[in-house]
Amino acid sequence: MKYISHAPYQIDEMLKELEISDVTALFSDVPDKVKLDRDLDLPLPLNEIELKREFAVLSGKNKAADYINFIGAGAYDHYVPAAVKALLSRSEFYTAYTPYQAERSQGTLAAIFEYQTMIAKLTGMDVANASVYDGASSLAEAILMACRIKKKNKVVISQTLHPEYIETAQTYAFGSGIKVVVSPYNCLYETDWDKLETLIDGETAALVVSVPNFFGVIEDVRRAQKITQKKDIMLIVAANPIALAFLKPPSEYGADIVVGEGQPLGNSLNFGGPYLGFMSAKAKYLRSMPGRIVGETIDKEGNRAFVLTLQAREQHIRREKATSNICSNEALNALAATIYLAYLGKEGLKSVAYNCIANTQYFINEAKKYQGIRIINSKVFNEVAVEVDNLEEKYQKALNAKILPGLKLDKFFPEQAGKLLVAFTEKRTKHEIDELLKILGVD
Amino acid sequence: MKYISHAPYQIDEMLKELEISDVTALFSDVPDKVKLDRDLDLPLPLNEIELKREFAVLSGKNKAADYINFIGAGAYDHYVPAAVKALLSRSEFYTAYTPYQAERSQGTLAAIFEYQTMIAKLTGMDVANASVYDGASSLAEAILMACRIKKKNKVVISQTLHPEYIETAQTYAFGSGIKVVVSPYNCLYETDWDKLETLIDGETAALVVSVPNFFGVIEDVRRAQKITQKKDIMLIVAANPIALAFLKPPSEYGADIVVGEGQPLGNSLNFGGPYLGFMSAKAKYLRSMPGRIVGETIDKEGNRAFVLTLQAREQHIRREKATSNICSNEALNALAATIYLAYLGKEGLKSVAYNCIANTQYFINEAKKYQGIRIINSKVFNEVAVEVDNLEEKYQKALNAKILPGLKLDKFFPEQAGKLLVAFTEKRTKHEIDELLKILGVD
Amino acid sequence: SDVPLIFEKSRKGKEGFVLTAPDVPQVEISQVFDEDLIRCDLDLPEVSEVDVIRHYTKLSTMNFGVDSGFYPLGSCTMKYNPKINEEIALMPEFTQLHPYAPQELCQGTLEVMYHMQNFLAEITGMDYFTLQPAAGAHGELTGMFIIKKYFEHSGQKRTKIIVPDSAHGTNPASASQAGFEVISLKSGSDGLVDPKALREVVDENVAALMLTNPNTLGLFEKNIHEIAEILHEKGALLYYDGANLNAVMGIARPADMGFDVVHLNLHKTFSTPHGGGGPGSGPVGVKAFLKDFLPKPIVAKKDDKYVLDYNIPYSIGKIHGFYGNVGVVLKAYGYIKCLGASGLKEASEVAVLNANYLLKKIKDMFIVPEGNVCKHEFVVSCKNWKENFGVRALDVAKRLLDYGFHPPTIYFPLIVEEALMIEPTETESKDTLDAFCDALQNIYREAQENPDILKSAPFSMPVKRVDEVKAARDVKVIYKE
Amino acid sequence: SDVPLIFEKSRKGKEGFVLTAPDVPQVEISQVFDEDLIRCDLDLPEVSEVDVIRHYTKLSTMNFGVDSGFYPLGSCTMKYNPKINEEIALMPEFTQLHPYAPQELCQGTLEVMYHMQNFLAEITGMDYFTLQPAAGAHGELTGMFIIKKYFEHSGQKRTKIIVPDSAHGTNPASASQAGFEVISLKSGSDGLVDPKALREVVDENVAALMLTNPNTLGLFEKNIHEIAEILHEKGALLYYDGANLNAVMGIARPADMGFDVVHLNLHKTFSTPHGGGGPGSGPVGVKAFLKDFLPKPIVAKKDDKYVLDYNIPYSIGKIHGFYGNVGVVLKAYGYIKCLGASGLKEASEVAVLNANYLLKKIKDMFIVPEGNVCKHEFVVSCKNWKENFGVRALDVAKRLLDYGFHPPTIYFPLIVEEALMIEPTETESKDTLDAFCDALQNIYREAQENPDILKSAPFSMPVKRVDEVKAARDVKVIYKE
Repeated sequence: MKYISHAPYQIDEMLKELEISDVTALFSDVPDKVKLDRDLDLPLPLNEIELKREFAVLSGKNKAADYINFIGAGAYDHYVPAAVKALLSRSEFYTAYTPYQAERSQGTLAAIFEYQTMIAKLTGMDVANASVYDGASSLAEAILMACRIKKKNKVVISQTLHPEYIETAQTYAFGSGIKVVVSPYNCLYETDWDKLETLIDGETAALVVSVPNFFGVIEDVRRAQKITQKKDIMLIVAANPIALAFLKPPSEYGADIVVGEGQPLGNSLNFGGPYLGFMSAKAKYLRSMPGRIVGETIDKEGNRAFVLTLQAREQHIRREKATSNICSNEALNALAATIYLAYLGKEGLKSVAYNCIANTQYFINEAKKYQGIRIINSKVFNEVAVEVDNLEEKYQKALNAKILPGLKLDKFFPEQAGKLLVAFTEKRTKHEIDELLKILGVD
Repeated sequence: MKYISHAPYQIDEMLKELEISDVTALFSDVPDKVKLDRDLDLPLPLNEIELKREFAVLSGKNKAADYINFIGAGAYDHYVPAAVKALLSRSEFYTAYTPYQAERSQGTLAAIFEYQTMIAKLTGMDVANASVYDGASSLAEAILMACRIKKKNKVVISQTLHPEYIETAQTYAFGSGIKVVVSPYNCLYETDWDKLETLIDGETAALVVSVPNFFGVIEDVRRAQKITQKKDIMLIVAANPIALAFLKPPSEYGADIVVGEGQPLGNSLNFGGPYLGFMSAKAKYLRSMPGRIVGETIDKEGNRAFVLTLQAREQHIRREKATSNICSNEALNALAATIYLAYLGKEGLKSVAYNCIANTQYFINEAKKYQGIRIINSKVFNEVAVEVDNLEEKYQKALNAKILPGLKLDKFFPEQAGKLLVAFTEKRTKHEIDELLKILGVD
Repeated sequence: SDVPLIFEKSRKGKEGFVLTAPDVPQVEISQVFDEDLIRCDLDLPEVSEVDVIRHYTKLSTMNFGVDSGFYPLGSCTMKYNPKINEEIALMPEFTQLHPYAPQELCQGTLEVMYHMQNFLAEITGMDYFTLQPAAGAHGELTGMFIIKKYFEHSGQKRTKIIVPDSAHGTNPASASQAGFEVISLKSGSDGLVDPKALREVVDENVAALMLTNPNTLGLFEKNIHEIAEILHEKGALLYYDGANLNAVMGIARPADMGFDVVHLNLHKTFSTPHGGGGPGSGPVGVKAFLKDFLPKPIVAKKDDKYVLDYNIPYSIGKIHGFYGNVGVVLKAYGYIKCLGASGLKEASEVAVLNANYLLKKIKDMFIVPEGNVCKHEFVVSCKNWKENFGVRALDVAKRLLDYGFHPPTIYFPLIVEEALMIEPTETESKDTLDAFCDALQNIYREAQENPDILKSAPFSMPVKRVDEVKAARDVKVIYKE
Repeated sequence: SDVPLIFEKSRKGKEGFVLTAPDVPQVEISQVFDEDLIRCDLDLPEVSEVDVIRHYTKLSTMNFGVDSGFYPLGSCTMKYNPKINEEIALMPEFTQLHPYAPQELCQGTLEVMYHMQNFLAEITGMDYFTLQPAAGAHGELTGMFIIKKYFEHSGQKRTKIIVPDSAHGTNPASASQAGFEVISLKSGSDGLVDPKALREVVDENVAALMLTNPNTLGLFEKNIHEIAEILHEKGALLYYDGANLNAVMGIARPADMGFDVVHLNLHKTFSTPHGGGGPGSGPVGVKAFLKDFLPKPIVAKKDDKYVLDYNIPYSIGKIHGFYGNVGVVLKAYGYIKCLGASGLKEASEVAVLNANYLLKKIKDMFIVPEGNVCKHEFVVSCKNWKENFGVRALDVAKRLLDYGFHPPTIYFPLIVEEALMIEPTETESKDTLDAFCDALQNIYREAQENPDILKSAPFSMPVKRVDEVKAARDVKVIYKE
């Protein structure tokens, strides 16, 4: 296939107009020294049928996609409603660029304005941006933001955050010369608040916690509020948006910036991306936020319209003095989240969260009946760490039964060998959970 | 799920407006005698997730969908390009009704006008309608049409037509009191023209032949032309639209009406439907055609626009005197065919037809190398009848290898036991054909 | 400006989807086909993929579907089409299934078909169903064939079908296409079938009465039991046109009303999208005594397997290749499974509530021929608009387009002058109904103050009002350069 | 009228997608969470499915994508996105794959990622690639981190990044975000980097020069070899901003030009749709000596299996959770597989042909700052329009909307006053280019005859010209009743 839209005779006409006989004449300014003197070494071109055939083979190799999935750990197998997918396929949305020309982009702009509103409402914050790359990078950006605001160079982060968020934050911090101090978790997979408090000093801009944390646990975030108030530092909270259906919005325990992974909201697993990072904050920090922001305004006739605003923060205006270098964000994923939140609404989101909770609690309660598995902390939302006797063997047994039983915690925490992090979305059934219990629980 | 769009309080408001307390009051005119005094006995309602789960199970039971498919026999496994599917998913097209309000339906109307034009060009005829239900019913309607035009009550149809087309024609003919005389095929799967000629009498309105015929054979349709001219009867041709990329349009051998199954043009197999029947004819027969017809006109400002026209033929105007009772046709399938023909265009359609021919001829030529299979007539387009030793056993062997080796001809012709009708689309590869040959050819 | 056509974008030599040569040896076409049978020229558009995408995307924006807005096209039941049903019907395991694949390898689709036959039987009270008819009118024709064959088989020569004058045009056309003589029955002054008038025309030559209930005026034929008796007494049958089933699901069943044959419109009552004119699906149900006349095959269950049963002794034969519009059946199956008994009943109840609410809110502007209650749809007459302001139902319809609504059905049923036939369906919100009322009120005001606005409407559409007369006079049905 | 918002359609108690209770036992939320942590109220819209579908369908019609028409947004490479790539990326076997599933059960996606790393390496001439960055700017940042880490590792303290004044704003912003000091380099009078001026600023404190080639004026930096030498002599590196790779695929490779680090934009050069602002994908390639600094993991092949390789000794760490925007990578993979070497080269050739043709046809209307040849895009100045007719580039852009085109990029690069930056891409037809010329000519005439038309434009859009100043002054970024 090629996607050239000229008839051959039209190419001739164009060459004639340019008074050249061959398109290579247009590359005369490329020095011979750097010209490639061979063809690129790539596979021969395929037509659509051949490409589909190749993907039929490739798709067959992604066997995990068909397995019953109990892995979470930052990416959740929630149900994506058909209506969300149908609307995302509208080409006016997905084939557009960033809405630079407001008059021709009201669709994207209005949807992002709705997105900002819903994220603000869900997190309880005053303002939100138009999304950043993903949960990990949204946390990293929030840390840079806090350090900008506080004009300080250090943050303290609980080790109960997603390890890849911490790693990403460290990379970003390395660039900006910020110190990221990680405060260890305790045997209940909770933040050791007393220890953490000792790590905060005069250079510290912010404390970072997450709800629920990486181990699924709902920590006592009021402790975080107390510490940040006492130390006059900012509180950054990374939250699971589905959990917020039942959990207090972070605003109510003093969060200054709330970030998180928006994938659970209507976005497929996609082997880790594209996802979207959400970010909301107190109103006073609006101008310090990274990323696009859509604002309401009026058109010439006084009607409500939307436009990219506060661009004076951004790289194309402020260049090296911008709040961030971010340009493309994850607009289509944010649109999916917007449609998802609108479609589910108040009751729908609660019903999804409730199903997750009920499935998780069922697992926890049933687990007690089995000798081979032990739950460490059951104050969780949709994910729980479980100690499994003979884990390796049972893990393989689960795979043989086409079940992905969870994430082995030693992937990130060598000291947690033998433990499994198991997630339960609304898609899981009692029958599936029973199967899992049987495999994990019985030696 | 339910798809009611009121808030409960709004239903109360509406009841209040109607001065009733309950919606059952609106059914007081339904006599108790006919009122259902129990709930319908249907399965409990599912939500989307449950429905998807059910369909995951059901889809797993359609094992044949994953097999390599050599069955044709009127429904062909051609490739449906992604662009066709993407455009069909535009809800403005698929959630619309028949374009009664022309000003709000120019999309459907213009596309159908294009469809009519392409079908007319492909078949060489002057005019075409907006589609009928499928190939079988288009043939039946063409027979009624010919009898209307000729004011006669009999048609002669070659037995080389698709048996289900003949059956459908017979059902329609039964309704209209028309005699459908079937003229037998010969040992080469061709029409016995001499025999056929003897069946035509003064009551005969038309002769029906097909290109290629049910056995895949390209018959010498010039014989049909000679006979119909001699006997002054109409010629109805059922054609495979992909084959017409290389075959003379039926207009060139005297066809009065051309019909056929449009499924090969961008429509999926769908276990037999929805498909579309196409129908084109000489200009003089336009007003005798069944089905919708879109015509070009102008709007108030003189600009080109399209509208349903010649409605005086139709049932909603002429009621019992209409040319047909047809109302809904297969507009979306016709749209798929339109987009398919536009996208492939002249060279693309030829390339698809060429690939079919080359694959078929490869099979025919290679088949000679095997003792266990014999080709009876190789003057075919994309489908060929083959005699297979120990067919039952090999058929099962093919299924075991996830190959659908073709249609066993005894499904329709008990005298053809042991023969297989094998089809080759552009989707089949040399490797797949080799596999088939090995299974069928080697005892 | 002119509505665009793909032909005008064609440029000689441009290519869209063109396959490369296959991996088997090349062949010469002239060695496969007789020279005399080979085509010289193929005149199709030559455009690129982006041309195709933009052209048809553009055309789509010149169209209007249920997803675009309110579509109260009377008798068409343009309810919202849930997206999940589109998704399941497009699963490749269903779309890629060949109709002649071995049945044991098609059990998923056959299972759906089997259950659908039973679901529809339960919903209508009928005993057996065929899913083969591809549309409502096709179902009617099938029903007529069945009735014809039944009487032929039982040695009775019945040549007439009675059709009320309020019926859809397809009814008489179907009867006629099946070779029957059509007797038109005048409606009573209450818009209903008058049992007395009916009794006068029913004799031993009558094969059946075709009826929709509620009828096309949106009124329930409350004498339906008597009507059935009149026919059955004379050995005639009662045929149910299912166009209006959306009013009575779970409330009253055609079989219990005395109907012997019914057709349903899956693309109306069961929410499958209509595709701009099809595909539809028009299953036909019969009472047990007609089972042996159904088209073949139907789906049966044998030893836990679903099979295509061709063993129907007096079958009318086939009325469609293969098994009908199976893809449409899948969507309707999803719909019924999601709603269940309670959901279907609620759908009918709310459909009737919406219609009555709308009728109440707008009736003062119109002449309401048949009282103030209705089932799922109603008919008002613009006769007063014509007389008072010189505007017709057509003008009201065209002006509604400017207000963002699809107009109701106009000029049907034929027995109501300047008819607007309005069917809101249960999936419309009170807000939408209220907005529609407001629009009609505005238009009513415009009709009084400046009727030319209506007569010149629409103004905001991709084209201005089209000249239908010219289309029929200067017939041009294919594009010529 | 006001652009609609979903919040205004909310009605208390309405339901869209609400799940029933699960099949496991019920739980009390208050027994799972601390009372103090439980939320009181959740303020989200309450709408039905049909409300949602209609609202966002309506919003979509207020948008414009490549499928809607010509989108010559300079520097954004808005080429047509083939539908087949959307189809493959949406196959459930890819969308349903969890990133932490055992790697041996994810071999399909890993294989695609592995090949993509190699394809991109071949296309750019670089040795190793990471697919982790989620966008172009993210790639820049990653590149800057790699450069920083490299120098840190080798014990060099280099604090400066040189960025030409014609560069994208992301370049200085990325450098700055990585902790570098940004040195702006003035372009020469020919619009190119002046080697002499460069030589003057390059010293042992310079870590790298960021450059796009062809540059943002659409000009090929013909002294690129000398530029590379200047940097490398001083131990500094050369960074390639891949925004403009669409001009030179198969013709000249960044590695061969002397670049050490590159980022690409899959959503530009490799035809993945941009989604109205993302997702993008910004893979980064490096020469071999930088391999050990790449973010982790990359995909490697071991014993015929594809594996995630976390063993990168001096890795900068992670810059994204998981592995980046894999769904976007799938689409770009499909694109490269369908075009192959010949197709990619032809794409670049035709992109350059189209730009030159368009430049030739319209240049007489504008001031053309940098001569009459270009690569895949070019910049013209409306300074003469401003001086002669009092209309600005912004007005030209807004008026183009009325002609059915998306406007070019305006006011960039900053070094050209009243800039229009036009990039037609190779997927546009001569007919489209000619129509765009005609529109510009009409607008030029309008500017002469009635400049107010331009200043008041657009007229035919869903909204009239929006007040950007008010948006920034009366800041309102979330909806309040």
